[in-house]
Amino acid sequence: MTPKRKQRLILVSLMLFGCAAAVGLIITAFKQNLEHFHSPADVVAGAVSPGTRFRLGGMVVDGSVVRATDSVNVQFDLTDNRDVVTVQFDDILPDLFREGQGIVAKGQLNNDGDFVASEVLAKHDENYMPPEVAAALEKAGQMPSTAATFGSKTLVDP
Amino acid sequence: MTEGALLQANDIITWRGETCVLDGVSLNVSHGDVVQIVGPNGSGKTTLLRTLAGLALADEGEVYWQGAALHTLRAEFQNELLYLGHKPGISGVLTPEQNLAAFLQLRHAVPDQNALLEALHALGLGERLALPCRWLSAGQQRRVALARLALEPVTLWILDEPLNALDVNGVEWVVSQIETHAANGGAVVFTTHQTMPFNTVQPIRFKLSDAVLGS
Amino acid sequence: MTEGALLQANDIITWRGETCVLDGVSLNVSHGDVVQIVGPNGSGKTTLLRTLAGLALADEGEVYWQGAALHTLRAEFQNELLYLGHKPGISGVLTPEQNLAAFLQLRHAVPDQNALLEALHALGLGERLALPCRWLSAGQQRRVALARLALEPVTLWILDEPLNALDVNGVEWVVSQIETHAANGGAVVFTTHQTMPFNTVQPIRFKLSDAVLGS
Amino acid sequence: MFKWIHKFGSPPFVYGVSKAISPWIGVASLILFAWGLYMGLVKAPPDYEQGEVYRIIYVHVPAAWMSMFVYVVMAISSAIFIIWRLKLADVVAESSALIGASFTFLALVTGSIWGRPTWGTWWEWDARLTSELVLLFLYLGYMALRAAIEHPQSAARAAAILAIVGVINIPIIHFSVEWWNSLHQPATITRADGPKMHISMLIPLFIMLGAFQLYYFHHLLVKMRAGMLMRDRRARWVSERVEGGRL
Amino acid sequence: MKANTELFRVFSTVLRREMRVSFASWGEGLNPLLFFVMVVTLFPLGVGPEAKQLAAIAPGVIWVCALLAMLMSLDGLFASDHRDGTLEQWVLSGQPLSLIALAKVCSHWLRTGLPLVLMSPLLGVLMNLPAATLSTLAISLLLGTFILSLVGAIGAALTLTVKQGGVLLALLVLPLSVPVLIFGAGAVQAVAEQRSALGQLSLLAAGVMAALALAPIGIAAALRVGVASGD
Amino acid sequence: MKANTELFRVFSTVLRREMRVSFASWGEGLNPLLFFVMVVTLFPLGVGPEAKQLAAIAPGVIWVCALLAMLMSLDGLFASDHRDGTLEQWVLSGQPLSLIALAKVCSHWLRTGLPLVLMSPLLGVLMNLPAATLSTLAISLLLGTFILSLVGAIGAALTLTVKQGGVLLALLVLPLSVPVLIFGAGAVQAVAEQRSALGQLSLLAAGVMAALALAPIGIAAALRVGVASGD
Ligand code: HEM
Ligand SMILES: Nc1ncnc2c1ncn2[C@@H]1O[C@H](COP(=O)(O)OP(=O)(O)OP(=O)(O)O)[C@@H](O)[C@H]1O
Ligand SMILES: Nc1ncnc2c1ncn2[C@@H]1O[C@H](COP(=O)(O)OP(=O)(O)OP(=O)(O)O)[C@@H](O)[C@H]1O
Ligand SMILES: [Mg+2]
Ligand SMILES: [Mg+2]
Repeated sequence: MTPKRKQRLILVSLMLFGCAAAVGLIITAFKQNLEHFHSPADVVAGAVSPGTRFRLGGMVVDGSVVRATDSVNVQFDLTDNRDVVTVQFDDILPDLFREGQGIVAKGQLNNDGDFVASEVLAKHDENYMPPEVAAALEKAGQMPSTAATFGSKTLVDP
Repeated sequence: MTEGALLQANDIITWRGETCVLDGVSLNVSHGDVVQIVGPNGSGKTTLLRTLAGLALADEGEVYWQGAALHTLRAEFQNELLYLGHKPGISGVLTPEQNLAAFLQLRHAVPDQNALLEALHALGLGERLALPCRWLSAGQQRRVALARLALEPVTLWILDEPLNALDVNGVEWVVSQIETHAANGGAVVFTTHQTMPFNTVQPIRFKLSDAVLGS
Repeated sequence: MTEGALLQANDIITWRGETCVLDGVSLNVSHGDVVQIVGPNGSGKTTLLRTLAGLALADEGEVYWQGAALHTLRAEFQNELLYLGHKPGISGVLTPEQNLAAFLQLRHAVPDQNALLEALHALGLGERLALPCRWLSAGQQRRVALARLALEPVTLWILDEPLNALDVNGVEWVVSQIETHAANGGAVVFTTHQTMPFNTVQPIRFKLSDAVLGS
Repeated sequence: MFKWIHKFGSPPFVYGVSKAISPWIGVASLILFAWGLYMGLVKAPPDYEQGEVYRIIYVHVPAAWMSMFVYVVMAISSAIFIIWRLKLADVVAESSALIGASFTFLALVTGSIWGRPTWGTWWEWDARLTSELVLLFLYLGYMALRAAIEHPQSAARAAAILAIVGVINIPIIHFSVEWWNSLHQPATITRADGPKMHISMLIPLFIMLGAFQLYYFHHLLVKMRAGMLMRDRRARWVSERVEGGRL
Repeated sequence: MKANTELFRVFSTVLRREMRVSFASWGEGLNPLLFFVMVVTLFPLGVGPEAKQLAAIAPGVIWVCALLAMLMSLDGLFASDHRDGTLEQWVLSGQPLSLIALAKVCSHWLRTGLPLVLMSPLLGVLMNLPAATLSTLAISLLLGTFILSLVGAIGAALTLTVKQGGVLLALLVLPLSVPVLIFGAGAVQAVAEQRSALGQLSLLAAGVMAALALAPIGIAAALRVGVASGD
Repeated sequence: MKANTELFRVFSTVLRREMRVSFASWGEGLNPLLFFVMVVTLFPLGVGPEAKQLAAIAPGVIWVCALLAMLMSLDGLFASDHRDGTLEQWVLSGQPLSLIALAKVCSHWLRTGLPLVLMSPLLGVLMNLPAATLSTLAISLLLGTFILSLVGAIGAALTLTVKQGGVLLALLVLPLSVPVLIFGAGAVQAVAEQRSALGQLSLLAAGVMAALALAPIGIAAALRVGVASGD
């Protein structure tokens, strides 16, 4: 092998090593929690102090939504099936905000331990079907889970 | 393909804008040859030299080094090449010594410090060793670049107007370097508008006609 | 003070670092004079020319224009001066025409567009009028700068290596310009390491010794 | 083999073929557009959750897919150009940039419009959205770089390098929704276990996709002809065509 | 073995030359650092020095400023080498251009990125960042600025012959650096919000490895093109 | 009368030449504008796009970015003229150098400051600034950027022969531009808080007049020194 060839070989193997290391690190990264949000359990456990701005992710508790009559103000509970945090919000909610749906809220804790949100995001899942089909599936008990995965990774299996 | 040619250019065609600067140029350089490219200003000498060095791409035609197309053995070719263009690669913030050392170290594991100093002294830069090159006079800067002729033992020199800004002594030094190099079997391709006082070699004159007419 | 001298330098001393580059230089230039400053590389030719033009300040000594110290009548002197240095003031992004027009307009209210085009044609740039100067060859760029010799009617020319990168025709053009200028009573101070084929004038050679020795 | 590539990669041949088929492709794409829009906006049923809003899918998804597809075409032909110096490949890459950027822009705009009612925001620095924006910047950078370098050969090669470097963004766009649990929904159609979309909604989507594809090819062929003429303007086949009035 | 030391010699030759150049013109080296410090300290002046507000925007501000400082310094990365012809000589040196490019980038990072990293904790304190975030800030900048040096050098090489290519450089480099910014600022934000930053940091580390492996090839290819177009 | 038209001719000649140069290298002209837009839009990226927070920091962010954009573009103001020898020719032209310098500065402002001013209302909207403040923002920038061009040019001329004088330039220019920043951002803040901005704006206007009167002399003197030092 000529010296030039050998050099090239060394360079190429260094390159491959670099790529492999990169792939390894990416895999480590995905094992970490890359979520941008805390779960209600974190909040109840006191992981976040009041006044710190953060995102809170979870599922809207069925029947917990209370709308004010004279304003857009709304209050609801968010859960990860372990703990519950009350959220207050005074702006227009997205269309897909439903009870039982995963959402993420941005804001901070007030002194009562409630989460005051300045923004609420809802996520849509990957299913598309006509209403009749949905009704039929529901009847048959084959409806795919409507809880979009946005909050579900923080959900604890009940 | 001519047998035994060191460097060979086949039918090089280069367009710049709507002007055909090199209009089918073919050229052979063998061991011991001293080739002077001549032609008026703007006739494409610089363009040709850059193409031969593999710096500029031709639109058509191919350059061969020892029979193989340049782009197939770039590193091997470059190990045997010294190219000095209009801009000779001397950094103004470094001293002559630092500038040269960096080039030599790229080629040789241990550059010969003595030879380096000797060359700089021979070129009249002995008192300017510690001066950043931007303070040197135009001719002195050119001399720093030319010192590489004496320091890097390669086969092919491509020199674009090496005499620019040089005084009479400088010109003589370059001439003697070229003559020694050719005598040792090296090859030189160069351009200049000045007359060079060659003694032992008779340069082969290769003529380029004015590019404008070719358009 | 010599009577009738156009430009006069008295005992110019210039230090650069620990080197005395100009060691008490005195010089007289009168109408019709063609003065060539000669000396090896690094002997201080450029430094002297820049001092004469009022660009560089001498440590000691004074330059006089028509009997008065330069710094007392800068604008009047500069109105009669054309200085072309190593860097000739040609912007690479402008075309030859635009470059020249900007200089002419600074001097004359209405620059003569015809004369401008004529000069560019005479210098072989007729086909390159619309090309940004950075695309021109080294010699062509130099030609653009030199075109000013034919276009700005001033008394004193100071030219630092005007022949750099010029081909034989270019050199002849410069020579004829200098000869005409001297015949018309103008004065020229210049440097070059090349021999110039003067016919009608005999340049006065002013010799600078190597600066290194003066240190 | 190489000879074969040479024949079918030669500009005069490609020019002729392109001239012959591009009108037909254009017409076909128009028909598919009309049909797809009718099927999608009128015939397809509303969604059980989103109602009528979801119909923006018939523009959003084909545009988003095409934005990625065109970039891949551009990157592959750039690689071919760099490796085999096939000039035609460069023409393909150059002709794809602008329309690719338009598709990307369309995907971003329709996505934003769709996001406001469904998610509650026009824009979020979410992985899918950000990487798609990066794609737009890559297209723009490609075009700007080409325009900025004056020496055409250098411009082509520099732009090709950029296109190849940028191709890492494509898998990031696609897998971002899985890797980062983003605001954007996961794949509905391009998934291993089959589309999660009712067939009555799916068919119009495919028709629209076909329409977008054909439109791209039509555009590509037309632009390529101009590119080939420009590049080979000194070649004999061009002057023959010009003299024969067969542009 | 021989080939190995040969490669190392090429790398260290170029690195040493570059360090010499930057010692000789020390101002160049300080440029980005000064810019960084200045801008970050200008912010309280322009925005008003409310402690809480400052802390909220601090990770973003510091990271954006670092990115800009790097971007600015990249503009001239190869300019003077191109102007004086050194680049041509490197292309023709017969040595792997990608290795030369890597050495050049490393020296660039040593004199621009590293000072930023070292200075960042101080600026974090100035901007009222909680003490717990400072080390994350420095580490994220360490990784991030190196990626930016590598990726940015591709842009700088591509815009070599573009006169005043700064805009174009920014346009080319920004898309690739936005993720770096997001993960970098995200890591600091995460710690500020009392979450773990390990995910973001390993992504940045992955970026470093990938860029180290691939960017030099891109830079070398771009430099060849730039030098070929001459002028 | 004659002297009058002569002066005007000098001014317009240089101005026209400079505009030609910047047309020819369009990138240079766009540089600061793009920088400005980019940085301002990067902020939501790093800081988080919350409307209220953005509006609070917007005047400061926009003003700081404008200042930086101007500063960046000043760095090379005389560099290429110096390199190709045009500056020497101007010094030797026999025409008032301060007038030439003023023309140069005006052309610089026309292609860097003015676009910033024109773009600023849009960025204000993006950053959720109240509509009432937009005109004040533009006017304060109009006055402020012109001061910065004039004052900055002195710095650029002083650092002419300093290799990569950017640091030095910033050090020289910043102390003088901090007041501009404070009054400029202050004016916008005042309107946002429904106070009058007249005080700040007249101070800025006073700054413009003073700088117009004095800066050209300073620039010319500095250029002479720079050219004399040669290299
Ligand atoms: C600015 C906002 C948005 C951007 C930039 C965007 C971008 C994209 C891109 C690039 C794809 C192609 C991905 C691939 O094939 O791998 C895609 C697919 C898709 N997008 Fe969006 N999108 C946006 C908003 C939305 C919204 C609001 C919705 C609906 C709630 C949506 C629904 C979809 C669907 C259903 C697909 C097809 C998924 C599949 O591959 O099966 N997008 N989008
Ligand atoms: N874009 C362009 N359009 C038209 N002509 C161009 C373009 N770019 C370069 N040229 C021309 O190509 C030629 C390049 O010549 P080159 O620099 O090789 O000349 P040269 O023989 O080295 O001249 P010199 O003796 O002056 O150094 C010049 O005539 C130049 O004007
Ligand atoms: N700081 C310094 N210290 C010592 N010597 C210096 C310094 N700066 C410049 N010099 C020397 O001063 C001289 C300047 O010479 P100048 O440029 O005037 O020479 P020249 O005669 O024009 O030469 P050339 O023929 O090469 O153009 C050179 O010898 C240079 O080395
Ligand atoms: Mg030449
Ligand atoms: Mg000289």
